[in-house]
Amino acid sequence: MSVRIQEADFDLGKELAEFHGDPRIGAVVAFVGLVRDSNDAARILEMTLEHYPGMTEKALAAIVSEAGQRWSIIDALVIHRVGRLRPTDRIVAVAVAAEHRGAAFDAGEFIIDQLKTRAPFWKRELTTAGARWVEARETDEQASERWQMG
Amino acid sequence: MSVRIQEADFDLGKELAEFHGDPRIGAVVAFVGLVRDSNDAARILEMTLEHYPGMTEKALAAIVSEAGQRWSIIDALVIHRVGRLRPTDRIVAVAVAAEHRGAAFDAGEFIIDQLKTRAPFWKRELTTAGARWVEARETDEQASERWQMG
Amino acid sequence: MLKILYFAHLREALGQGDENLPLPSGVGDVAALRRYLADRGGPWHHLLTARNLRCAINQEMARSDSAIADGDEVAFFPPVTGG
Amino acid sequence: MLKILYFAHLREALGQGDENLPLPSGVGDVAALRRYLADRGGPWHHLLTARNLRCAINQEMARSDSAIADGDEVAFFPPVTGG
Repeated sequence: MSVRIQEADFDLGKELAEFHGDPRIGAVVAFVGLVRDSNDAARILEMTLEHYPGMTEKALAAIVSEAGQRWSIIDALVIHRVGRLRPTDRIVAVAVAAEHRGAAFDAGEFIIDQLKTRAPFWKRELTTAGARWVEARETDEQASERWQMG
Repeated sequence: MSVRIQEADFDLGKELAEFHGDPRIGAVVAFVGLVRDSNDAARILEMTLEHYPGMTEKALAAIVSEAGQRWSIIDALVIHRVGRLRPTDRIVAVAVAAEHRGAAFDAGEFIIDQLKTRAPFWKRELTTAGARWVEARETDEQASERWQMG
Repeated sequence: MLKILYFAHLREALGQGDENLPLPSGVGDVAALRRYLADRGGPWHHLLTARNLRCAINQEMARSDSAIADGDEVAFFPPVTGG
Repeated sequence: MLKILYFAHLREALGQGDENLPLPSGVGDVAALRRYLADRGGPWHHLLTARNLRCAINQEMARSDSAIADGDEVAFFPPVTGG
């Protein structure tokens, strides 16, 4: 299990190589989040990601650990970038390795859903209409909460 | 949308670069299936994947097209290997790019679930107890059918 | 003429992966073709006894009562196990 | 001494990201600390008016009635928006 926060970009193929070679792994599910060029009808020029050093790592480790308790997974990886990003840049990667695909899909979606509501990151967008802090989405809150019923 | 059947291995990072640069994409979900070293209590030494050239490509294209009708996705990719594979080798990759992660997760899981029951591939395992054709799994049939209720 | 294809354990049991066969008289659907081939005896009996045998006509999944016409590509195979 | 941290629009509104503050007398929980800080006036009023303001104590999410003790690291921030 590994959690990283970094300014640098990452290469998903290389990151998944970390899982490679464990012959128990039958399924890997990876999610990559990228900067889109529009949000709520505004054109995005640039985005800045802020985080809470220390707490962010702890929150991510707690989410990954919770996923490991709920599903039979073999390994998991979370990488989240901070600093200045532009449209088409990668923001976050979540990857889960498991024996079977069902657990890998569920745990992967759980981790990114929880990350969106529990990990202290904040996005500030520079749009053609000026700069603004992104507001939390109701849909993210709902996506996170549905796991409480699982 | 692209569907490929090949003997050669693939590099997921490079394959996902196909999506890169489209600023509408906010989420990429990728699934990779790998050869495990055990199945039904037998130790797997090697596996051979057979397919039905022509029909397999058509079946995969139909599944991807169906996913595109059911969810708002921007691009999708399926790569399936054939021939001889060993434990830890990659068998299949499914990747979906979308504006939002919900559609990317759902469409990705739909494609691999449907592939498992509708795309003409057959696995022959060489185990320490001899060679055997893998039998279709009831759980795969169930995973595929649950999408009919979605 | 029909082109007939066999896959996986069926191909192994029959010792061949494909054949060309003039459309037999009286064979109008998948079920009739299966019976016709099984009547060859020996390993061909697999075509009737194999569990959950699937059939495709011109590379589309077919059923027992799907019609077969001259020029068709007909394939028999077990349930799929890829991915 | 408390270490207090502010993030995102709160940090910008207050013009500072962190401060060290001797534990004010009478401040025993998060709600009391918020009121104490807001009483500084001007931009500090954000601590009371900001919608859905969150608080963490020693890097764990806290509630209004969570106890604060000398030596704690207390952070105020808006709902998170990463990923």
